[in-house]
Amino acid sequence: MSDLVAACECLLFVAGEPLADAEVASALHCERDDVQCLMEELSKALDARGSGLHVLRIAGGYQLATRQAHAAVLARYFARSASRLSRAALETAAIVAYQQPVTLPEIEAIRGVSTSGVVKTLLDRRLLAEVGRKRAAGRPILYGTTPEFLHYFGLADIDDLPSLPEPEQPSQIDHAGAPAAMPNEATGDRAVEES
Amino acid sequence: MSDLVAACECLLFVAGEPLADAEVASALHCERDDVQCLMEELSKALDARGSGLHVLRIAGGYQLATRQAHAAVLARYFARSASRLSRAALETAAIVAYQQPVTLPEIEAIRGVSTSGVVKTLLDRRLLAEVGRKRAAGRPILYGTTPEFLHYFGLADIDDLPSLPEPEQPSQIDHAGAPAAMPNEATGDRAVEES
Amino acid sequence: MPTSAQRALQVRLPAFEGPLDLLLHLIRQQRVDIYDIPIARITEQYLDQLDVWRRTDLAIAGEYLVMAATLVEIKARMLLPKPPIDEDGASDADPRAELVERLLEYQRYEGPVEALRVWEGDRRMIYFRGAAENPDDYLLPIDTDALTPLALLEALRSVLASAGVSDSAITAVLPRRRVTLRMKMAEILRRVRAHSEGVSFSDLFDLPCAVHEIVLAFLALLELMRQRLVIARQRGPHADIIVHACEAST
Repeated sequence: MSDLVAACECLLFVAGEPLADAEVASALHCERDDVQCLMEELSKALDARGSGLHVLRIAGGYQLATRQAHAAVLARYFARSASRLSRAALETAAIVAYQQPVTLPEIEAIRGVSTSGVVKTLLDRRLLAEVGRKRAAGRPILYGTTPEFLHYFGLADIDDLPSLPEPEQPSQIDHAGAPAAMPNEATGDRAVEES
Repeated sequence: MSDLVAACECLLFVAGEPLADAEVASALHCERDDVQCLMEELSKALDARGSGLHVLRIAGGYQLATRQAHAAVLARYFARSASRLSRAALETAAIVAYQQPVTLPEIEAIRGVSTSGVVKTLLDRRLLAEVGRKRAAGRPILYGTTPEFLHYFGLADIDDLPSLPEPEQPSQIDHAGAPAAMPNEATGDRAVEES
Repeated sequence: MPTSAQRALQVRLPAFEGPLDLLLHLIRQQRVDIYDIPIARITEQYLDQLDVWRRTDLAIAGEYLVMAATLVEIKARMLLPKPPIDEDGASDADPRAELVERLLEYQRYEGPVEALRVWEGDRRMIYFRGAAENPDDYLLPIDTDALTPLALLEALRSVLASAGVSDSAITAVLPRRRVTLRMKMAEILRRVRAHSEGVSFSDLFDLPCAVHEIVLAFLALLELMRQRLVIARQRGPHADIIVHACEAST
């Protein structure tokens, strides 16, 4: 396997989601037209060694994935690890719990990193669910927590979430000359349009 | 690559955390004693195909990771969010690693400076954890290292830390003033290799 | 009359981790035997160093002053005639003994600290699967029994902290939804920090959106300005407001 092909393998491994030609090319500093060739080489190298992994071409990108043949082994592993959550998943769950309903771009803006794979995992595990569409450009999907989420975290009600402690009672008179009171009608719910 | 080795590769690929012998064995339906052998075979197969990935022994288990050689390509694409530890944090981490369980006053006695802020940072980053209370006046909190500590520094086990050097003897004065070098074998790569 | 050595020290200044670190540095720089420290000379240099810091208006941590007092005391005791060695031959009356012991103990960790630094660097050069979505890939998954409502709160705090939003009080009068405001602050801070040329206020929300989202972004901006995390500039009465990140002080 050439160095570039190996780098390609690393890139797909770390990304965890499909990578488009352009993304691969910009990371490897190679031509976009070379990407397909690199992927074919990687594919051949994996086949030749009887690797458990292969390169999938999906959704306009490339992704490293396990072969079907090993599904049973993985199912056994997942059955045992199902009770655990990754830190990324916990962070995402927390953002949704406190901010719901919330869109994927909003979650990503707060976390500062891509989060679509994590949201998918949480949807698969039924800890999150789609709750509507936001009345905004592109009408992005809004996510919220589920009854399973409450059960999982031992909450009777979503309002039972612990609140951030307020370190000190903010004085009503603000010397720095910053925010005045917020109009009351704006403090409450966010504009959600159920679909 | 045998089927079992390929299954092993898949397992490490999907896990996203270090897998202990027992977890691998139960997913593969094999003996616990066979796991090390399988991992060595997988390691060899990855080397043979010039893969960008290798098997690491880290934080008490096996995990698939990219090789250092590809760091530059990956750094272009994936940012690390946490910054490197300060010297104060490294000092504190080292003292806890060797003296654990240890209290804050004990750490401060060695460092000669107040260390509560540094300990808080290390707790927040989950590199240290509270492990109990000392049976002494005031029952001070005892701190220890976490599995995350091992993962952060790429250690398989806390016993991998080389032993703490004995205090310098009157005869061997270190005029150069350079810190004593650690044994070389401990600084290197922890890829699974030799059988 | 700062000597060139003192100037060199000044440059190195932030690197000292405390009085023991400074003392070890002086001892090495002078190439003296740690078991036979010329206490008068080292004390003088130590005090000179504190003077240099004082003159540059650097706050000196209390520990440095305590050590200064200790050094002066040892120096005074060294001037006294040596007590006769008692019958059981104990000669540990050297006033420097305790200090030397502390220096030696501190010095033992220099090797391990260096090793940790190297390992940290090596480890940052390897990546694990999914690192794209979980950049702190050393953090391990959490078991069910630890997944409590408090764990959610902790996770939320760590997200906010990594975006640069602290726990400090918020002055905006928002009876509820203070969390929402903090998250908006985190979002704005991340965006602003990613753009050195600043971000236009109107880019902080995607139009069309509800009026209260604009209000929220505005309140978050005011709060960030109050906490001096960002500054906003407006060239004219109706010009666009450009938001810049302040130099991170943390």
